[in-house]
Amino acid sequence: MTTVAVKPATMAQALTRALRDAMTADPAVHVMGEDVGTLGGVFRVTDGLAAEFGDDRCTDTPLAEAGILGTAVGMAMYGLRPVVEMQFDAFAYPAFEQLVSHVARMHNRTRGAMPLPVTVRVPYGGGIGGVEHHSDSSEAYYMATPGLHVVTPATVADAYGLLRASIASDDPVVFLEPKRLYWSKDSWNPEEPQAVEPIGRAVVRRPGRTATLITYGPSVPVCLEAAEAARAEGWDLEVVDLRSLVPFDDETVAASVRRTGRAVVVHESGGFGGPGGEIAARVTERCFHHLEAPVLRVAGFDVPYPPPMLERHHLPGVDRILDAVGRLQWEAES
Amino acid sequence: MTTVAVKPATMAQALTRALRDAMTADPAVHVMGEDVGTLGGVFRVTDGLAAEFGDDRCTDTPLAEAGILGTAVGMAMYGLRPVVEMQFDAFAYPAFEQLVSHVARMHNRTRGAMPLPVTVRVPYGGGIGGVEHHSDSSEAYYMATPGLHVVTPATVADAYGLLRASIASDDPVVFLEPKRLYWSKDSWNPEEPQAVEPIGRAVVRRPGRTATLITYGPSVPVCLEAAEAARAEGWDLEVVDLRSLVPFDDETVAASVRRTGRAVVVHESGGFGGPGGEIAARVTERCFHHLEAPVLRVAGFDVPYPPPMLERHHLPGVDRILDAVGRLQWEAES
Amino acid sequence: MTVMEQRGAYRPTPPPAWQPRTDPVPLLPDERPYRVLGTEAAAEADPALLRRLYAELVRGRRYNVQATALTKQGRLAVYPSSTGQEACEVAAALALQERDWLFPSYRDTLAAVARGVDPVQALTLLRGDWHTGYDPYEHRVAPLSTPLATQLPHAVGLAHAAHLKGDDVVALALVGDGGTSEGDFHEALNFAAVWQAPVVFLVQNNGFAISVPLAKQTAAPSLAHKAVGYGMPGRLVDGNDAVAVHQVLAEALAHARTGGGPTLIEAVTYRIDAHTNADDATRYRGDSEVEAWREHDPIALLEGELTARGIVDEDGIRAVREEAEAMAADLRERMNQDPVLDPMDLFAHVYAEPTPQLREQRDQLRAELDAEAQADADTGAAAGPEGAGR
Amino acid sequence: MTVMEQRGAYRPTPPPAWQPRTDPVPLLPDERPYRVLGTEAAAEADPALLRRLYAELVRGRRYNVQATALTKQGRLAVYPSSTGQEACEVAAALALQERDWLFPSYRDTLAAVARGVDPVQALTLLRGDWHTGYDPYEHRVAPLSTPLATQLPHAVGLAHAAHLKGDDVVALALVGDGGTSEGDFHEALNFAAVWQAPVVFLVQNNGFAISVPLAKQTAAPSLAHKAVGYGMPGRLVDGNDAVAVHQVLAEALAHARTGGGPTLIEAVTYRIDAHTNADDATRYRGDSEVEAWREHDPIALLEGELTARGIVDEDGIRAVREEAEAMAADLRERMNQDPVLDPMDLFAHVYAEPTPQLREQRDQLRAELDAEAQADADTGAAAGPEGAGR
Ligand SMILES: Cc1ncc(C[n+]2csc(CCOP(=O)(O)OP(=O)(O)O)c2C)c(N)n1
Ligand SMILES: Cc1ncc(C[n+]2csc(CCOP(=O)(O)OP(=O)(O)O)c2C)c(N)n1
Ligand SMILES: [Mg+2]
Ligand SMILES: [Mg+2]
Repeated sequence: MTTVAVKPATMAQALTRALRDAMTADPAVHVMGEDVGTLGGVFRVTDGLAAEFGDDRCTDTPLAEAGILGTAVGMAMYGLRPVVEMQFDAFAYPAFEQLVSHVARMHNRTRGAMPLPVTVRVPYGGGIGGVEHHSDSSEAYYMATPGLHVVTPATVADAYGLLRASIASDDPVVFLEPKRLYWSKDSWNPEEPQAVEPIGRAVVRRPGRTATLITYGPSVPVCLEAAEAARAEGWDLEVVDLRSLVPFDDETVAASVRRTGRAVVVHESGGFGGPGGEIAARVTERCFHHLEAPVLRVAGFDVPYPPPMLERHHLPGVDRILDAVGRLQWEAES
Repeated sequence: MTTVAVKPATMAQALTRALRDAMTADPAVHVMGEDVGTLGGVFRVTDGLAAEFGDDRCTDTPLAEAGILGTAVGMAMYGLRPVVEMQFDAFAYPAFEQLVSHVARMHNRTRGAMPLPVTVRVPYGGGIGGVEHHSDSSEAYYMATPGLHVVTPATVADAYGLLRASIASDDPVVFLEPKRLYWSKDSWNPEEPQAVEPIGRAVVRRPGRTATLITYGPSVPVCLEAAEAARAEGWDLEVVDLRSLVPFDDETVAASVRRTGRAVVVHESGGFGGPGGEIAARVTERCFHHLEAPVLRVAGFDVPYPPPMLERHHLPGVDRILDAVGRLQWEAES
Repeated sequence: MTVMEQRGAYRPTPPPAWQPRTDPVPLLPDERPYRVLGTEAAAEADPALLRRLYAELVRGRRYNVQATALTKQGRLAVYPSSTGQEACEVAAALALQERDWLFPSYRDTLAAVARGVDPVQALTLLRGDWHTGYDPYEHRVAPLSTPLATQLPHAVGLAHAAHLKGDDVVALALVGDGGTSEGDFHEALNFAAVWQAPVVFLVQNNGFAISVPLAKQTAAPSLAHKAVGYGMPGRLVDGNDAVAVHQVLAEALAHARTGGGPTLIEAVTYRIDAHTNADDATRYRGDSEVEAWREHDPIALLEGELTARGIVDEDGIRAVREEAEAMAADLRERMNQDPVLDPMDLFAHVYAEPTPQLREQRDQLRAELDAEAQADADTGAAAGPEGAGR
Repeated sequence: MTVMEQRGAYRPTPPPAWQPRTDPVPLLPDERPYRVLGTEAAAEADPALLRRLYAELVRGRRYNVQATALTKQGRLAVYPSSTGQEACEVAAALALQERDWLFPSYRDTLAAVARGVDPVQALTLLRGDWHTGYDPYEHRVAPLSTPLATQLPHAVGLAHAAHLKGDDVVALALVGDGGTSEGDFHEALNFAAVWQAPVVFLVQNNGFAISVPLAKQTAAPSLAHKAVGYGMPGRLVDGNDAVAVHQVLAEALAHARTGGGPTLIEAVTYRIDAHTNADDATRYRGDSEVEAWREHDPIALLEGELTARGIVDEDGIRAVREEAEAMAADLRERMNQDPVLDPMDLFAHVYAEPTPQLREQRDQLRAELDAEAQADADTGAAAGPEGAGR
């Protein structure tokens, strides 16, 4: 057995690699979207694919998101596995009807006769100084749509593994890519990608005893940082990375909260009507008698995503997380 | 003073009356949508308006929802107050980008210089035997979109009052009309419409002591029925009708739950990622030490809306609500 | 050479050297709808085809009448009749090869049935026991599409996929005049033209979108004139002339099959019945207009030609009608049976595998139903078959 | 008579009596882009107009260069330059009356500035201190629209509203070649034609949508050919010929103003710079193409005419350039000042009145900032001005 060097790679590189490996493994996999071909996508995630697999496997489409997703539906009906890129979060909205009324329902509507293995890649979230409409966190919309899987990686290895799993899934997957983690680096062996659990398994990123931070995507590194900082305050925080919002891993999350007795849900998406409400509610349903305090939420404010110069006030940061942890009624402890 | 007979009217009639009165009171109010003119809308809510106010005030548009809402935005920019009808819940999805990216944001984007007083009427929910795409409960999407008000009446009087308030609001309002209550009747004096609280106030529809049912729109009558049935089991249930999902009336809801110590959120929309998660989470945040049991949720299943012959299994009914009430850990009482 | 390369790389040229990329003239439709019946061209039509079209038209009309009757008997939730439009429905189905695909709109039950879908399965959506009642792959008929125009990009994508795979498959997509106003119509036609996908779009311009007449829908000279804006040919045809529709469709399908790319066809027809059984058409149109169109009935038009040319006699006509009656009787009988429903199906097909959450919900519903059954048994009430209580 | 009634009630007619509803021929564009400069028609152009156009073109180019430079200095988050397209930007602004409205796309900062918007306020979006930096009502310029083509229905609605009110107001909407593929383009044009709204659509076909060339965007003979499908006239114009663009726009605006309804104009131009400063255009196009277009530069074209006709001399040119330099210097200086930001603005404008929830969140942020400031004071750190830390 040869030893392969484990080299640092960015999340964007891991995603490119996942697409390339999926296209190599299965000729049915087609990549399509705006600027995905010659340019390699505005985030360069599809870089090199058109050169390697040809324009018909990695296609620059006309500029029309409903058309992109709608034609992908037809291609999937014919047995292909389209991987659609939406250029930015907010530019997936024109495709909303196709997503909700067709992509999410075709399997159910036809009693499984017509599955739609479509992967919709959506770069999401803020923190990169994008002007309006370039930094939305739209996961609440997708979570509320039965028939979709909603997946989001937080690490380089997961980016690869979860994207491969999404493309391989016979169900449609909305694959949310945290924009500001595209250039995050990690040691990762591209020659022997770590096996990744099937879609739907959360993971404990950092074990801890006194409270659980439940989070996903771009907020995972922030929560890990907060957990480090919390040690100074005497808190030993566990960090759970959900990885998949649908299906939701109740088991892992509830087990953690039962152990720690306290929880804060952290995400960048707006709080009201956002994912945190669902998560807090289901944790409370399952762990009520283990809870020392209500499950709290640290989220983006309930405002349209702010302009670049104000986004730092909006994004959940370490201090805001620690403040919430501090409000978990520690006095009840003694 | 002449006494006016308080006559029974349907919710649809009250809505028509609200539109008519608003159009009479303010020439800036324009009604537009598919079939709203000559036909009076598929639910006849705009019946007679084109005849009375002319085609230019009540306009049959081309069949294109993004176009309808997009042109309404432009009309509002010029000082009109468009009231847009989306023919059915699912047919509002093509207008999603206009709603999220423009309607919800224009006021904020322009620091208030350009308010958009647009009312988007959406008949929603099931229970009328509609085929697919005709029975969606889409409120979760709108709740998760800052910049929109989300309002939904459950009574004939509220239908009138809340629609008038919505049209009068300088903010955009998604006005959700529970389809299956269109023909519900109530004694209501159309000559002297009852003053309705401003948007954002919940109301206790039925006072009770032992648990609170938190609900809105089409589920309000179901909850009232459940509350009646619950008396036989010895439960005295309070029923709170939210009326407005955004803004949310934390005060009324939390006061009720603090009184009763137990709560169930009831809605027809799917449970996962639906409004109930938000509501349960915020009630828990505010009333944790008053709660004898976790806030439970009774909702539609997490499936695409079922075909007519199966919808009765999907819709939250009296039994399912009472089951949930029964799981509120009454043994802890003694 | 990839499909993309075939199209050549466009290089923008400064206006002094600018060239139009396609000659627009051949893309423009005829000035008037193309007709065969009642013209000299009718004599050349193949008698066998005429007979087949006729039998299907009569059958189709009978199906529309029967389905509408079933709504009155509470056996169908709703039925959008295509009475008056049968020539389009039937010609669409007959012009296709078996390996081709049909993408119907919500009104096109008849086209699906004419293509081979079981007449009862085609009504599942409208009876309400499930959504799509047939396996789309069996006859290559996509699910009847309720959200208007959304099926058009699907047809383009499927045709493109088949083209990429080198399969000889063409997709035919149906849409109404109202549906042409939707953004999805535009995006689908544009993708089709850019990809030169083997797809044909048939607009049934029946004059109305529910109550809204064409003048409030478009200001175009004709809907077929939209084609040139995508760089594809537009054709205008008399939608009540089954032979003309069949011919124009056959030409467009052959054009697509041989690499010629997409075509937009506007068939000028009329919706004789109300929008659906639930609609009241008297609110927005007068009888005289309907009468004018009854004079131009697709069945009568074809029957005139058939009898004039002696292709069928009275016996032949009677045989066709009897066959249609038999179909209607069978439909009636089968629709009078209550469908057997399993509420657990709610959870079975949302995903390839139910999520843990759906399994919990399925168990909850099963427990509720068991408890109900137990209660019924205890009180001696007979548990009626599912759905009978509607 | 209402606007609707003016259009008359369409009654569908059986094909034997069918009539096209508009004559399509006058709606079709010329075969080649209309040009004035370099043709005999140039001699008839008003010298005062030429001078004004020239001054604005030079100013516009300078603005583009300055704004691009500001991105390098970290003073702008991003800038989509319209270098090469100034003739369209400037002519659009100048062809409008003061009471008219302009609906720019995200690339059209220049058109907004040429219409009177403060050069710094026009860059607010791209600097990142707020979204729309100007009051749209001040110069009747709608917010720069980032989601492509979504501004087009707004323009139609505003024009329709003005028309209904009897106001003499026309709306001009700008969109790119890529934007024409969006469903909103289609829906907007259709509504405009059906309503006969006083609106003009100007497509700046600059050959690319980021990296995607026109051939992958459309197969149409020209984008102007789309007009006939809506029943409005289509015009094709040399987008680098400021005089031609101005003239075609002025005609279309006058047509709209006098009840003639909408027009679609395609201006053939070229994006000389990359998509934005963040883009690398060498990945998708070669230098020779760019060079060919540099030879057809809008400023050089007009300057040639001006000097040939002796309308400006060297002094005049120098004066124009100096004025442009002064504008650039002022822009640079003002952009080098840090904008003053109030984080509480996050909550102030979401609704006319903040909801109780937003008030809570505002209080939370204020408390956080106070605590931060206190901590900074305690540690003796100087609290820098907001935004400086970017
Ligand atoms: C996206 C969408 N919007 C609205 C509707 C509601 N609706 C159903 S049929 C119809 C009219 C359709 O008219 P047309 O396209 O001409 O088809 P026809 O009914 O005449 O066959 C409308 C508005 C819908 N089904 N889908
Ligand atoms: C709805 C939407 N989809 C995608 C984008 C991302 N995007 C920004 S500019 C652009 C290309 C626009 O091309 P074109 O319309 O030709 O305008 P140009 O950039 O050439 O001025 C794209 C795809 C967007 N802004 N909006
Ligand atoms: Mg129609
Ligand atoms: Mg362009």
